[in-house]
Amino acid sequence: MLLRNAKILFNNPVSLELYHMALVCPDIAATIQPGQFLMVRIQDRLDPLLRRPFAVHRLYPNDPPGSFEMLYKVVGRGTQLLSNMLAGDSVNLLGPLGRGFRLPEEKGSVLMVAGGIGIAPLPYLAETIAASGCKGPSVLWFGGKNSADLVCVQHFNDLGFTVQLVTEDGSEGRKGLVTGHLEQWLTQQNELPGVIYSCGPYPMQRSVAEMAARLGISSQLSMEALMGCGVGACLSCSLRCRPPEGTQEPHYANVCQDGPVFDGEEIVWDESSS
Amino acid sequence: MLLRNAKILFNNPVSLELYHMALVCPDIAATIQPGQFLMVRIQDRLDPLLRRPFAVHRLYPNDPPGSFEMLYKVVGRGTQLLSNMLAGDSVNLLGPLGRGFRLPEEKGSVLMVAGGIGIAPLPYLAETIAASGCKGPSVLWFGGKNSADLVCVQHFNDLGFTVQLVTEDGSEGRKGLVTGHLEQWLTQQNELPGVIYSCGPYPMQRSVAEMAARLGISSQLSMEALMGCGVGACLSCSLRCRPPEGTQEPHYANVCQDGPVFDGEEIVWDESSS
Amino acid sequence: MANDSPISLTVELGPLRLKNPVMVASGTFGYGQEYAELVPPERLGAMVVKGISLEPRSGNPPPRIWETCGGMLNAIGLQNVGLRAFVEEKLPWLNPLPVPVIVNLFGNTVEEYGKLAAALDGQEGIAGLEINISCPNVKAGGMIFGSDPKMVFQVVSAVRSRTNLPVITKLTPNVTDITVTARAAQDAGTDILSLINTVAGMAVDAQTRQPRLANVVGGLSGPAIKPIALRMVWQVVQVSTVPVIGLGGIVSVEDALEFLIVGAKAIQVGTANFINPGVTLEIIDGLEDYLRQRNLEDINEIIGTLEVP
Amino acid sequence: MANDSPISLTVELGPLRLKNPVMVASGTFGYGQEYAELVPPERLGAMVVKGISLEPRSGNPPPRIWETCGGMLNAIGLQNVGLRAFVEEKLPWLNPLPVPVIVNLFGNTVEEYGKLAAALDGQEGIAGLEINISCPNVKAGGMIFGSDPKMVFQVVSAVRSRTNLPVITKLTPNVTDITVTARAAQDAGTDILSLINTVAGMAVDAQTRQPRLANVVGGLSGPAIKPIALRMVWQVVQVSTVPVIGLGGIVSVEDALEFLIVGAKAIQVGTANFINPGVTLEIIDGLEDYLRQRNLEDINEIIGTLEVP
Ligand SMILES: Cc1cc2nc3c(=O)[nH]c(=O)nc-3n(C[C@H](O)[C@H](O)[C@H](O)COP(=O)(O)OP(=O)(O)OC[C@H]3O[C@@H](n4cnc5c(N)ncnc54)[C@H](O)[C@@H]3O)c2cc1C
Ligand SMILES: Cc1cc2nc3c(=O)[nH]c(=O)nc-3n(C[C@H](O)[C@H](O)[C@H](O)COP(=O)(O)OP(=O)(O)OC[C@H]3O[C@@H](n4cnc5c(N)ncnc54)[C@H](O)[C@@H]3O)c2cc1C
Ligand SMILES: Cc1cc2nc3c(=O)[nH]c(=O)nc-3n(C[C@H](O)[C@H](O)[C@H](O)COP(=O)(O)O)c2cc1C
Ligand SMILES: Cc1cc2nc3c(=O)[nH]c(=O)nc-3n(C[C@H](O)[C@H](O)[C@H](O)COP(=O)(O)O)c2cc1C
Ligand code: FES
Ligand code: FES
Repeated sequence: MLLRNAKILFNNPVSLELYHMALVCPDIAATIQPGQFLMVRIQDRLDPLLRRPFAVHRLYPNDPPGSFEMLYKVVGRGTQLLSNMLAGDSVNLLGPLGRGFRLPEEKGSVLMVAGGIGIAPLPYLAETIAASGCKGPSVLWFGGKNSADLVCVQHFNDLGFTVQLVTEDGSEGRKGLVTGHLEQWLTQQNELPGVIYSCGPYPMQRSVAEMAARLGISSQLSMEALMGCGVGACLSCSLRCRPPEGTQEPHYANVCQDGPVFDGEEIVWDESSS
Repeated sequence: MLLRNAKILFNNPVSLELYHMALVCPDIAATIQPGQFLMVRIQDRLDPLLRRPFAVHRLYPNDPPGSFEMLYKVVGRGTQLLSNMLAGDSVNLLGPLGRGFRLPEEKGSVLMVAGGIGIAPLPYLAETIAASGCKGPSVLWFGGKNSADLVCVQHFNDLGFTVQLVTEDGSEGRKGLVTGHLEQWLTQQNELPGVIYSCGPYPMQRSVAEMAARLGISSQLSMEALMGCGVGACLSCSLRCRPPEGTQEPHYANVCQDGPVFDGEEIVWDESSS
Repeated sequence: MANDSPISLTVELGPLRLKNPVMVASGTFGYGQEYAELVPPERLGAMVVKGISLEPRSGNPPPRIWETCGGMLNAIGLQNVGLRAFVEEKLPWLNPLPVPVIVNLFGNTVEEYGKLAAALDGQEGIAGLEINISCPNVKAGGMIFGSDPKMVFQVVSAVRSRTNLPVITKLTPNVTDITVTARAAQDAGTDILSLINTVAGMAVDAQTRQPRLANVVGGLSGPAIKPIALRMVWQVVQVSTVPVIGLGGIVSVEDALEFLIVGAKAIQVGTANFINPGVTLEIIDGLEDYLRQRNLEDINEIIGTLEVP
Repeated sequence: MANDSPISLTVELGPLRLKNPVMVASGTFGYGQEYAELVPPERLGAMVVKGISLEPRSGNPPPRIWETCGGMLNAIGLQNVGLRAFVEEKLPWLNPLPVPVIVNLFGNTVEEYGKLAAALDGQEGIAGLEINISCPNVKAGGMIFGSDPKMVFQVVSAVRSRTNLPVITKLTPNVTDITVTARAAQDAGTDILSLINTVAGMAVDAQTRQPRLANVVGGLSGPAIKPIALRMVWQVVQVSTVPVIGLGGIVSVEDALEFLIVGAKAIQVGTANFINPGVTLEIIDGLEDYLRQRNLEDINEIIGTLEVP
């Protein structure tokens, strides 16, 4: 775990609410794994007070050395401030944090599912899997509210992924929710994927996990929670998980330390969609 | 009293700690008088919470129309943030506020005394007096810690002022405190000035007021106080003043409303140098 | 800005009917004149003026305020012109305004509170009295009236028995259990409760090792205290039989809505007036927009609708 | 960084001697392991670990935190591994560290506090106990122990009689007069007082009309509460005969100095660890610099030197 100031190389809007921010920080870039995250201090100020968690979107080991990119969505005060920052400014990073995705064990096929900004950690995962020599067919199911959400699709194409797009308003790809179309599609496949990697809103994650369980596929879900520290010290980022054998009490895992990536079967899903 | 967003034309360092910031705000520029001030909201944020008071340093009715300049010193969080702002950014202004300087009644001679950043409101006053047709000899006594404090002297020269410089470290002009040299000088003059205008730290203001009283000259002092509202609503900017006839209780004036310019004789000076 | 929609922001607080729930808090808006060029008083739900006492008070020596993270400390020391000057010099300006004017009052003794109430009862142009009980009781060695339920009861009773005007009791947050003082005020006949006053606080200059306030201790206000205020309003709303006015740290329409949602019938804006003098107008407009976006027509459909899991 | 100057930051808090006055606050530094890569525990004056109870506790459902202006609300619900797992799994790592480890503890009943103290008394690697009395007393219907001086006395007595370790009592700010609970703890034999714990607060999502915390009410910490904390420390220092540890909102060396100047013998840093994990090291270095700039050699020359006009 490192604490570093990192210079911003660029901070460009991709769509109305989405930004690419590239940062240089060689020693974090050298160690961070797909699915791990960083706690970003937006500026040297006390309002907003807390750091914000972000995944690494893509890693550029050589361009310049030790640089990487985040993809973020402007949703509130912190990300608003982030979007105002300029090339040459610095942000303060704490990381790498958490447990990332485990790479597929066999060289089977890989399915990724993304909902909206849930796409953020997947390109780095996809590249890492590709670099590990995985040759199986890879598919990305990517859902958004509308076409503006569906960014960096070309990149997945380049990595040999078949990309299936879904939008709630039908402005691009199939119309509806990604999980509905995905389930239909899965039941039509001769061969099921070896693993599902998924990142997106809670209800989507829940559907994916339940679908995976029904079909007997293992799922790895990158989960979100409100975070105080990001390192396991404050116990604020709880996610209800299956209790250890023999205990009855609800069991809460720390998303920041035990996750953010969880096996679908570990999670006890909540009725609310928080 | 107006509430306006004003665009920054430039925000340039003059010395290590001093900045010139030019703003465009025609309707404030049209009404503000020398010695009046503005409450500036540094940015659209809650930390720092309160507005900061600043004087108008110079007015440029035509360049571009409705623009003016502030001179400010970086002393804390608010002014630090101000110094980071760029041309094209906006600040929010509340003003014009308070009672400014009264112009000299007869066309006699004028003495101005400035200590450090106390120079800020005086160029606008000097220009206004010059424009009003005052022909008497004008003198500025200007003291600072060192030569870096002694800014915009040329401008006073151009307006026909005799400028006397004093620095605590002797790096420019006479060495010592401005009030010491000023008193010596005053006692050597054949004709005393009709009025003393003064702005600077509390102990300097006190010396000036007492000197003026001893010599029978009227003094107008621009005073500082911590301010909550700037408009007379919160009663935080108190300055102890002579109580109305017949009352015994301490009497506090509001610097923001009854001042910031006070007659030297009104003020009840405090032992502390706050 | 308000357009000709059928939206109603009218709220009823017992005997007090306001055209909208947005008031300005005592001590932060002077006597209304100071901000009148920017905030037409008639736009406000009500205006609470600076606290007055029987005799004029000169207040504390400066420095009287200090900025803190998200807040400010003040120790004005209750400086005010006194009852007579208020009635002779301020009231004539306030009287004709088409806005309910609430007079905030305080005394050094229970008797003083009663006398003030009696003196103001007859005056025209006053819509109600707000009792500031966050003041030292000189007879009880400077202990704060508002922290002792027995004293709260006495003060409120003294005011209640001397006026027919609506009586608001303004509670201090510097207590273990604010529902206890709320009940005491209620038992003594207050028509309305308002909360919170400032939270006692302090700051020091580490360079000079002197307190930032000449009075050493002052009252903390502003967004820093909002979570404390909201919690207390929610606590009081649950036990109170009289309407509650919520305040403390409100700077935006979202803040105002939080207080209304937990059950405040109206809100007051204090420190935020200094930062953004237009804030009350923005809140009033923002409440209308909030209702319109939800196809609601009446602010009362929002009040007290907190969904506790 | 510290150079080989003769400057001493050593402070003595009754039976507890610390090489510097900078501690980390319970619940904000885990068990020290979490930050060990960034903050070598041996640099700290002392480390207070997450509060433990007799039995493990799973804590509150999420959401458990919410950010506010200058602060954060938390309602972790005292989640902890319980006494046995603490002793078996955490203490072996903590024991060899060259830093005093203070165990923060809490119970549902007075008896539980006593049992915990007794169980920890024999353990190696514990430099002291900090009693968290900001917990609901299940026998008294969930009322907070720390707000009733009688209960404070009972809890502290129970702990005091079962341990020879230095006992710190951590006071809650949610009281009318903190000097009363401070005195109760002192009368019951606490060696040291620490204050403040979090201030009860609340936040609401105006869009969903739901509380931001599943538990509705939580504890406010961070710079927003610093003025409140400093005022309370100053009040307690004036009446207390035992040393006081100050905390609440400290994020910088200036903040730490304010607490020391009003008379705290040591300070704790809580929420600031989340924002800037290096903050404790910066404060330690900053205290040395402050002394050096003033040609002072001993931090005790600063403690309690507030100049009240
Ligand atoms: C492990 C992890 C990785 C993430 N990676 C990315 C990413 O790569 N790109 C991206 O755009 N977003 C990502 N998020 C979500 C991102 O952290 C939030 O969108 C961001 O914190 C919002 O901050 P704000 O100040 O703009 O919003 P506000 O709503 O103003 O924030 C208020 C508080 O809520 C928290 N918060 C709000 N939304 C979320 C959320 N969805 N998850 C966690 N905390 C939240 C904030 O951190 C803050 O404490 C990630 C979240 C987690 C937990
Ligand atoms: C009527 C008036 C006119 C002024 N005009 C100018 C000017 O033209 N140029 C200029 O450089 N300065 C001027 N000042 C002083 C200026 O307001 C302060 O330097 C500024 O507020 C400091 O803010 P800060 O956040 O940088 O300092 P901090 O010390 O961080 O501020 C903390 C608090 O103290 C207040 N404060 C600190 N110093 C002063 C001060 N000297 N006077 C009043 N409040 C203070 C701040 O407003 C803030 O509330 C004027 C002050 C007054 C009262
Ligand atoms: C400068 C100042 C003066 C105040 N004067 C009074 C007063 O005279 N009477 C009173 O009841 N409250 C007074 N208050 C308290 C406010 O009315 C309000 O209760 C408090 O500031 C919390 O609200 P806020 O956070 O919106 O400011 C004063 C507050 C400030 C900041
Ligand atoms: C997430 C979190 C968990 C906490 N857990 C405990 C605890 O277990 N025991 C305790 O006595 N105090 C606990 N506290 C209170 C802190 O120790 C401290 O008293 C408080 O946060 C004020 O200090 P700060 O403003 O520096 O954070 C906790 C605070 C936070 C923010
Ligand atoms: S964010 Fe602190 S434990 Fe996870
Ligand atoms: S600053 Fe508020 S009255 Fe002067």
